[in-house]
Amino acid sequence: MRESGLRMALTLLIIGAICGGLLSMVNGFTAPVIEERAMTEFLQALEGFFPEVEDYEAQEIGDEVFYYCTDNSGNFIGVVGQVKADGYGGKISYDLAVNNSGDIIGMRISSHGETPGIGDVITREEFQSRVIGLNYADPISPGVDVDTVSGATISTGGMLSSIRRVMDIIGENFMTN
Amino acid sequence: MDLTMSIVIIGGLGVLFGGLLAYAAKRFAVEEDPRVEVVTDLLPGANCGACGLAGCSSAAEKIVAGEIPVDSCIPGGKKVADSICEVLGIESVASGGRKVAEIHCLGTKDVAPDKFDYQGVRDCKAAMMYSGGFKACAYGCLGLGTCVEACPFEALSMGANGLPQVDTEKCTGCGVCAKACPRNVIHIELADRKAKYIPCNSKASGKVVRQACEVGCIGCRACVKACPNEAVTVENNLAVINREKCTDCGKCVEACKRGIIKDVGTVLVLK
Amino acid sequence: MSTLAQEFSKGLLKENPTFRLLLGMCPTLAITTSAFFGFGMGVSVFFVLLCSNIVISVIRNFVPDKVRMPAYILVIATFVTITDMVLNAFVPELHKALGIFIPLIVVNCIIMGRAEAFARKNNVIRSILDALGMGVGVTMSLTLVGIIRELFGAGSIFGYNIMGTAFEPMGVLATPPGAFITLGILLGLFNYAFKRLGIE
Amino acid sequence: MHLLAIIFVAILSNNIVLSQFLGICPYLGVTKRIDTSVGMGMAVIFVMTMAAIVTWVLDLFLLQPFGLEFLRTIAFILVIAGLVQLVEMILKKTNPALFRALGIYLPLITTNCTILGVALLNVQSGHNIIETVVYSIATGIGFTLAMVIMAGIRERLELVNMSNYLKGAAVTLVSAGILSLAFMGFKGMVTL
Repeated sequence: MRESGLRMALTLLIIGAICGGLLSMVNGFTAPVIEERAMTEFLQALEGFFPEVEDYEAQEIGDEVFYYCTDNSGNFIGVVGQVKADGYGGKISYDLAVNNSGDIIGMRISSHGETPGIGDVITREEFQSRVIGLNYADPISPGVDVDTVSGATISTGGMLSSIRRVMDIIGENFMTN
Repeated sequence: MDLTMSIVIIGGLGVLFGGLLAYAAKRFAVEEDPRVEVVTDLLPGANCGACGLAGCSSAAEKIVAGEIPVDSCIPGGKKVADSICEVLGIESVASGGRKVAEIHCLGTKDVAPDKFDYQGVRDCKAAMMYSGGFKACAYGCLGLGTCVEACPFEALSMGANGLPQVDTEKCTGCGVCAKACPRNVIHIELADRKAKYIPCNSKASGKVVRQACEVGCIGCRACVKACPNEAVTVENNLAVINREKCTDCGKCVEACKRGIIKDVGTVLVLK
Repeated sequence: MSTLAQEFSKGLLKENPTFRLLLGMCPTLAITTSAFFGFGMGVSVFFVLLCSNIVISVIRNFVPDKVRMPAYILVIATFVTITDMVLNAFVPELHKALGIFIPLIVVNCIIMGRAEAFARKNNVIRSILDALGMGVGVTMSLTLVGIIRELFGAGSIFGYNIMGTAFEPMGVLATPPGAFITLGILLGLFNYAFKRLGIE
Repeated sequence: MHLLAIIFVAILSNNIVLSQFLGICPYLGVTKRIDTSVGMGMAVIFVMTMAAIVTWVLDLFLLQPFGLEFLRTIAFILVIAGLVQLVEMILKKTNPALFRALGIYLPLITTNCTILGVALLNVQSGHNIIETVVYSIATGIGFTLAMVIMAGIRERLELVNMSNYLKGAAVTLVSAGILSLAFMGFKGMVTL
């Protein structure tokens, strides 16, 4: 087993190539499955907000994606934004649904790092009900118009300021009529 | 497309690092004597420092370079010294025989009372900070087990009487306990030798010892007179037996008024 | 050379990677917030350990010593990425919970430890047995910690509510300090148990 | 301002050892003494930053253009292992004194979760090059801070008379838990 440099480089090349090839093959099988599952998951969420949604068109604003939803007769029924907020335990990513007249009709937290038992109140009705029904024109400043949940001020405050930001975006881009 | 690209990238990275490592192996090759690694494996690896070096690997380097004697690894003893000689191809030197730790104190709680009740950290060095230790005798063993903690070979254990006991099988004579003991009660002596020794460490005058301890040497010189081959001398109120001259005749044991002279190697299980 | 049976059984108790060799502490602390996650992580580590032990013991004579580390890491990383992809495709809920700790199985001390300490020196059969023993040992330990943290942290095991509604769950167990303290006490108990069972 | 927030979060509120659970194996092993912890900490900061930069560049120019995100783990760990071994060889030859102080930790660092963890976190949270460097250095400092504090605690623990079932890793983990509780106090102060 000569320890020559060539042999060392060659060994790593062979092992590297085999590993690389194997991985991309496996990825070939799994990637479509992952893609397709993520899509169905999002579609279900979309139908949760707008049962009669037929088609949607994705639009990227900043680093967030907004889905412009239309029903089977093609008229605009609402917008769903995949957006992020700053929480106590880091980024919270969630979907916010606004109907065509600009009222919030629902939201779904997709991932968060809030402290279990305290910060995760944002996933429950108790917090979300405070925001449902608000129009994009209404002011939402934490603690003034919509009070934060005591004990989880950072999480809920973060969510409220992010919702305010998202509502402004939706207001400008989609509420043109 | 994915397949070829991933093979190229990972394979490429592999060959890049393979080449770099090969080049580095040549360019930055440090001439290291392969025997050093072999000798390091032979050494016990307790990094006890008995050979006076930081650890076994540096000791191995010095042994292979010949800067320190082959048998300088005391815990290793003859067995390790011989195997190193085989590796280095030099004839095995007669090493001085096995050395073992010896506790030079018999002062248990009932025979050597305390000056005050010490409630501090259970560590001899810490106890020494409180006016030199809670024991009436200023030289005796405090029995808080610093040596037991320090021993890398777990050869020391705390006896029921509050004094440490040496397991002569496990003890390799590395001397870590002797260094750890703030009162130098532990001495590293040759183990298998027929002789007597005086298990006391007190340099105080006879009058002081009488108050401090019932089994302390008061320097009365009875043993010095009794010994037929002048093996016993008294240095600052403490009788010491010279092991070369001592013929293990036992005359001093009878002469000693306090009966504290013991055989070398006896594990002192006291009353 | 210990017998084949010993090769397997040592991984379960005598040399249990988590409680005796103190390997793989990072995932043990991080994802055992529930028994299912603990079990899922245990099985993934088990799968990667088994495959990498086999491959490493097969190629151990061809790999020059200087590049031993990168070569083994390549093999382990391949199996980890495969596990990552398979979990992402078929068990998404587990994949989301384990998150960054799946890629970190590559540097998990158990696998690298077993590869270096064992697979490099023994033939394939012994390596397989060692991987089986260690793998089962890890899965048991992770599931055990998961059960304890879920039982007291959320009053349920594998999601089934055990402690009834009156039980006020100790939320702290789901947080990082809870993980450290639970594992610390468990280690103490295991040391005590091993001492009593006389397993040195 | 954003960089300051990254530094604060990386060192205190989201400390890589105490709240992300990365690098626990060396954490239990090396924190027996303060000087070994500092030595390890310095080595980790150096390797972590170097690895983060190289992996970030690799990801930008090699993986992202071809959409091979799934190769991230394998490519990163290969680069890290190769780099660490290279650094070890170069250090051993050019600066033996530094090698004796830091070198012994290098093989330990290859299998250290923090290095790969930070490399992946940098890329996953879409940091640009400056943020990557700042985040890596800050995380390294956070790691060293946690280790030195723990080493200080453990050196005092040696003198405490406790049952020897708890000695060693068990008591370290429990005190790390309390330390992590303290660090949780910083959590809400600054958000990224």
